[in-house]
Amino acid sequence: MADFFISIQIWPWLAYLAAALIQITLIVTLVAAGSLLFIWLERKVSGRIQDRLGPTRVGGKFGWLQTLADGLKLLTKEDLMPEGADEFLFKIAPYVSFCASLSAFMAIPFAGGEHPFVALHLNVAVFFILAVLGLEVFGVILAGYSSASKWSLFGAMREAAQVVSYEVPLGMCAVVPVLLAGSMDLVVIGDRQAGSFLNWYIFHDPFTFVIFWVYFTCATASVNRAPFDLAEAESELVAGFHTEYSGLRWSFFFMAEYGSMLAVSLLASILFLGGWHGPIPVASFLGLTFDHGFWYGVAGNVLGTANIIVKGIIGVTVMMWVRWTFPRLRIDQVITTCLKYCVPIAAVMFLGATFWQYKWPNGITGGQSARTYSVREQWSAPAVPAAAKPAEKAVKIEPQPLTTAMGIARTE
Amino acid sequence: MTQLTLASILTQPVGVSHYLIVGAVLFVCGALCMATKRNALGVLMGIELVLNGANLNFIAFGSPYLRKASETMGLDGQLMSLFVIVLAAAEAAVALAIALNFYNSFNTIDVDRADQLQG
Amino acid sequence: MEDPIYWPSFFFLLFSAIACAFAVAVVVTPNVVRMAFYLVLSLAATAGLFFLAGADFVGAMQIMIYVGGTLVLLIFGVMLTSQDRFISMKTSNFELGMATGVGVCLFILLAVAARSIPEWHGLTAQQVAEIPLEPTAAPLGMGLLGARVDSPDRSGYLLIFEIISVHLLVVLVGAAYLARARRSRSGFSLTSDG
Amino acid sequence: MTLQTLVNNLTSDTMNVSLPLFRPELIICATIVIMLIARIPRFTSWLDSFWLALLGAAVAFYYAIPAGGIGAIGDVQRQELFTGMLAYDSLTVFFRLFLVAFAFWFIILVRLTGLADRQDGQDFYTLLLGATLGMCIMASANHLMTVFLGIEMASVPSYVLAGIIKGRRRASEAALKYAVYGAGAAGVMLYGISLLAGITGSAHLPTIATKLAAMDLPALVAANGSSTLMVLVLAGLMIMVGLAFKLSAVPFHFWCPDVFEGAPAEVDAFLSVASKAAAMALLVRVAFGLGTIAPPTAPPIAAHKIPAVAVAYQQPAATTAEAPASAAVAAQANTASPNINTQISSAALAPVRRFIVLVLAIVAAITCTFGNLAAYGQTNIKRMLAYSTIAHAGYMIMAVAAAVYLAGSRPADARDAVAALVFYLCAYVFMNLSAFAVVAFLRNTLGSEEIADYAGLIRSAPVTATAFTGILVSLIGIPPLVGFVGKFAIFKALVVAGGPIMIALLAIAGINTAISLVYYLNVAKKMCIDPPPANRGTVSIGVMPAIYMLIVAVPALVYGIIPGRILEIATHATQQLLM
Repeated sequence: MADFFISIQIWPWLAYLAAALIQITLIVTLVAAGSLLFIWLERKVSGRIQDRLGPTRVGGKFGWLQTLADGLKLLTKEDLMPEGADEFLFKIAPYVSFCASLSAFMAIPFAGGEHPFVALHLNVAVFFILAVLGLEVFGVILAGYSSASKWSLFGAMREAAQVVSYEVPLGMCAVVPVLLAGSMDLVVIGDRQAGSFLNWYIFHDPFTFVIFWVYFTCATASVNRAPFDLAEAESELVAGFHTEYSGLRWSFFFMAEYGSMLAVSLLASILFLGGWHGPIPVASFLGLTFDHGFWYGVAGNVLGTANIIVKGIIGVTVMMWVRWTFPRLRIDQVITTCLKYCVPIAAVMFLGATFWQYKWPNGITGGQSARTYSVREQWSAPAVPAAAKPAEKAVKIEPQPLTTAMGIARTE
Repeated sequence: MTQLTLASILTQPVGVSHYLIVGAVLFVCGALCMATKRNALGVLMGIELVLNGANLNFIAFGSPYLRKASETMGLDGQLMSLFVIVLAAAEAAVALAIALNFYNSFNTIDVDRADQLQG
Repeated sequence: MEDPIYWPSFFFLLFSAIACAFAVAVVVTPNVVRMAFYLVLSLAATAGLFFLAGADFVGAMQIMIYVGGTLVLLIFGVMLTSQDRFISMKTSNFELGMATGVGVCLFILLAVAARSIPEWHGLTAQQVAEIPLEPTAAPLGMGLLGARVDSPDRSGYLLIFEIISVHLLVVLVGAAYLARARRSRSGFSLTSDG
Repeated sequence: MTLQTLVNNLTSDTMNVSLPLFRPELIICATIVIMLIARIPRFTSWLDSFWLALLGAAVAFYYAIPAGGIGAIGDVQRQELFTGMLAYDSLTVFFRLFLVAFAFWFIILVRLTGLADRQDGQDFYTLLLGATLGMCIMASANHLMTVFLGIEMASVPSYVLAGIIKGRRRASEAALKYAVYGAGAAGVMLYGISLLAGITGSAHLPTIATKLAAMDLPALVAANGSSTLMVLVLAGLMIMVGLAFKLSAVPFHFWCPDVFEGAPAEVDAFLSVASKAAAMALLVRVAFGLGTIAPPTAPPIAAHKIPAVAVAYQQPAATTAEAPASAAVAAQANTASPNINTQISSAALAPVRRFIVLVLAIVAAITCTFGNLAAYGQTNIKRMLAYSTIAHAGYMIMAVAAAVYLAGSRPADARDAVAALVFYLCAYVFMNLSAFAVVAFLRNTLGSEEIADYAGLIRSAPVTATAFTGILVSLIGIPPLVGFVGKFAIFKALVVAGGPIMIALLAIAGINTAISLVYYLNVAKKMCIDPPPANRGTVSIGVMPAIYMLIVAVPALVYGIIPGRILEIATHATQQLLM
């Protein structure tokens, strides 16, 4: 986007700033509007599951303004802080959580192609997102510790143990699509799954099918959702780490939670569910690709963005469904699930997927041969003398150091 | 030496030496932490800072963007810092287990109270 | 249009200021949890510096393993061992002063050394722009498997990559041993504790 | 070179050269994993993991023996394994045999004393083998990363070993001190490594040496106040901090007495022998790696070093107009590689050697003197032996100083100096392993580790007391025992080296030997002359422990009288050290 601003002849720094501001606005809006929607959705889903209607009064038929009304109520609430709390940490904790959850969206692409819709096109986006989402735990820990309440502290301790454990299987699961695509760039991973839904990595082979569910379980645990919501287990710990929070600070934790739910769902849909590619390649039928022209591509990308957001919402809805269906696990069961089930299953499936990729690199349908992009092939290209080899060949793995990606380097 | 002025830093790319100075700050802070903190976990945090100072050096020496045409460490820098991160994690895990063990015996984590053995 | 400010340097200053300021804060604060929090910020800013130097994979790993793993572990330890609500242990002023003196001397030495070697000074913006962009993750992966695509004459890291897994296994066994509940030993007499 | 050839070379090099020569370490790794897996089906309930560990060590020892048997250590060809990460030469082979054999005997010891019983044995052996693995890597390190990795791999399990007795206050304190100081020293060392690697642009020790030689150091020294020199000195000193910690050299010795007192005596034996031997080997590697040009490697590896300018990966860069710095750098590194360019004389490295010798000499002199003086007032036998360990480290560092001093001018004599060190280490095994074994056995029967409680031991346990007295005499270095031969070899190396520094070291070593007489003989006197306390019952360490003690202690006498065999091995072991 910055290139576009530069092309209309303004100062580079202003161009970058403008591009950054637009992207920030879009992301913040998405997360904020998203959590408004999700809170409403959660109430509706839980209501239906419990055989009641959920909110109906505020804002017409579906009660869709209920969350906004709640938000206003939260804003007007008194900001309480327990006596004996560590003031600085208590105040900063919600923002830490919120920032971590929001930063993950920086690197999530919403559409691919030549001009991907992504704020920060990173070479190592998969691990960047997992890493940044992992930072959310600090907010929880600090909140729990600084509240000077034993319930909060218990919640924080559980959270720390849980998140550190679940990061291991989560990473192992995320490695599988990386392996299949031969890149850690989410744009590349998403675009490898173009075409029909048969090309999605979840259907690549039986191992990836299993590992998708492992990923979903671990992701649910890592964002602290039921049945893994031990940090806030309201039946035992009052409200866990946010027992002592009220008003706006409390709502920041809430937004962080819904933000990271959406983030892991989006990540799941990029890694396994084809990302911005629909089950049927409608966009390419209509000719909405960058091959036909810039604006055609943009139109296709807008379609893709809608696609991936729908997938993300579906993922979040499933998490809600799970929350209101399953009983909460005990802390030892949570750790057992991670160490005795998720890790071994993920490890075996990883090996299996590796083997499958080695044996049948074209996938189960054979339909991926045209798009297969394996590191192996690229690296072991036949020996061509240095000069004769076309230059584009080796640069295929999009080099994208952050300096340019952040839009701050190289005044071209 | 004139390059140290703020204006010149803002208009020119930084070099290895700037990174080294940041690394030196981290190193010295870590060393101070190790020397002055009485909490065993505080000492461990000091060690993490020292390791990070070294890591920053490795990254700076390996980066092609930061120094004149003389030889960089190439990928050696990144690879070594990667391993250092992993080794630091392993070391922290063991040190933490030992610290908890110490706490179980002494009911404190104050290293100055570790005076059963006169060095 | 000409841009007077070189932005990567601006971000370098920003990140390094955060890293250094919080590193100093780690030393100064007596509260252990705050120390950990400042350390998190300092190390995260260091990861930002890694990104700026073109080491994006290492930066991501720094956040993931160091900040997200090691430091959570440390804070976990702090919480397990805190008897008082907010443990803070103050060092004596004399000790702190002396250590600071030595530390400042050391820093000056290191800083002078860093500044005085001409090869370590930066390039011009023009030269930086001319350096071809190269991906980092794939060559790093090849390096871990032993093939150095950046310069074939250098050593590959296959051995370390593999043997470090054995090391991690041993270390985990050791940590698990220490963390396990104590049991009485039979037939093993020890001197009494003083 | 294209990527294909690069990968092919790597594969053939790894499969045909590196892995076969790395077999002992691989077997140790396999043993660790098997011990872990054996626990899952409760296999260990009917098979003690002791046997697994012992078998693993024995097999590793078998594979560590070079093709022509132990006597043929000298025939081993110097090679670089894993593309330069490890050096494989006669010294590597020797230290591998040494460490694995020590692990073997040590496993039997902990079994006999009951430290590693059926339930916890598996963890203990895992940690022990893991540390041994790290020490093997230390002994063959050829790259700054392997230096650091080896130290970490050897240290971190040792921290746990020091605190292996849970719930005992002193043990947990020892472990905490060891871990905190150890990690701090490693951090400082890493910072030094980063500076050294940064200024030379490489982390491969022989390449660093050639780079240093190319820097024209004598001119820099003459210029006086060069900043490059300052960085080098800083880096060298910081690396020395890490090494000194592992060597328990003054001023980084303070952990040693505390850890030795807090940890069980068996673990002390491990720390004082294996850990020290590995640290000595690493010191030799680093000092010789930086101070001399590495001798040429055997052909199989050299053949792989095909000159290469552009790799497939760099082709786009190479084809574009601006000549990429990295390709030029690669070419430059290639020509500077020691295999191609051996004519760089090691005279250019004289300043490096001078620096190393100076640092080592000062450290050695202080370490030796301090260890001996501090050992005086000790009442706890483990503390006393800890200070004795420090003092012995001083003697051994002297040998390294002499070797580096001689390395430039008289390679043969330098080799002899290292051979003296190797012999000393061999003697040291017999002395220290048996000393700590006796302490452990006596602790099990007497329930005490105080020197005062050993009074009159000769009457209730004559064999043990006699053996212990013999070991103490050997530690002093009095003739018919092996300690004398070792000390004599080192003194001889110092004399051969000549020069004021070496002669001063010789004098200090001589005075120290005289000092050490007192505190060793004090213990002997307590045991043999003082009357036993009235209330002591029978003191019997048991039959198996007695046999074990004799097996490890008797060689101290035998090899003292006929040292030829070990001397021969030591000479062979150091054969390929210099050009």
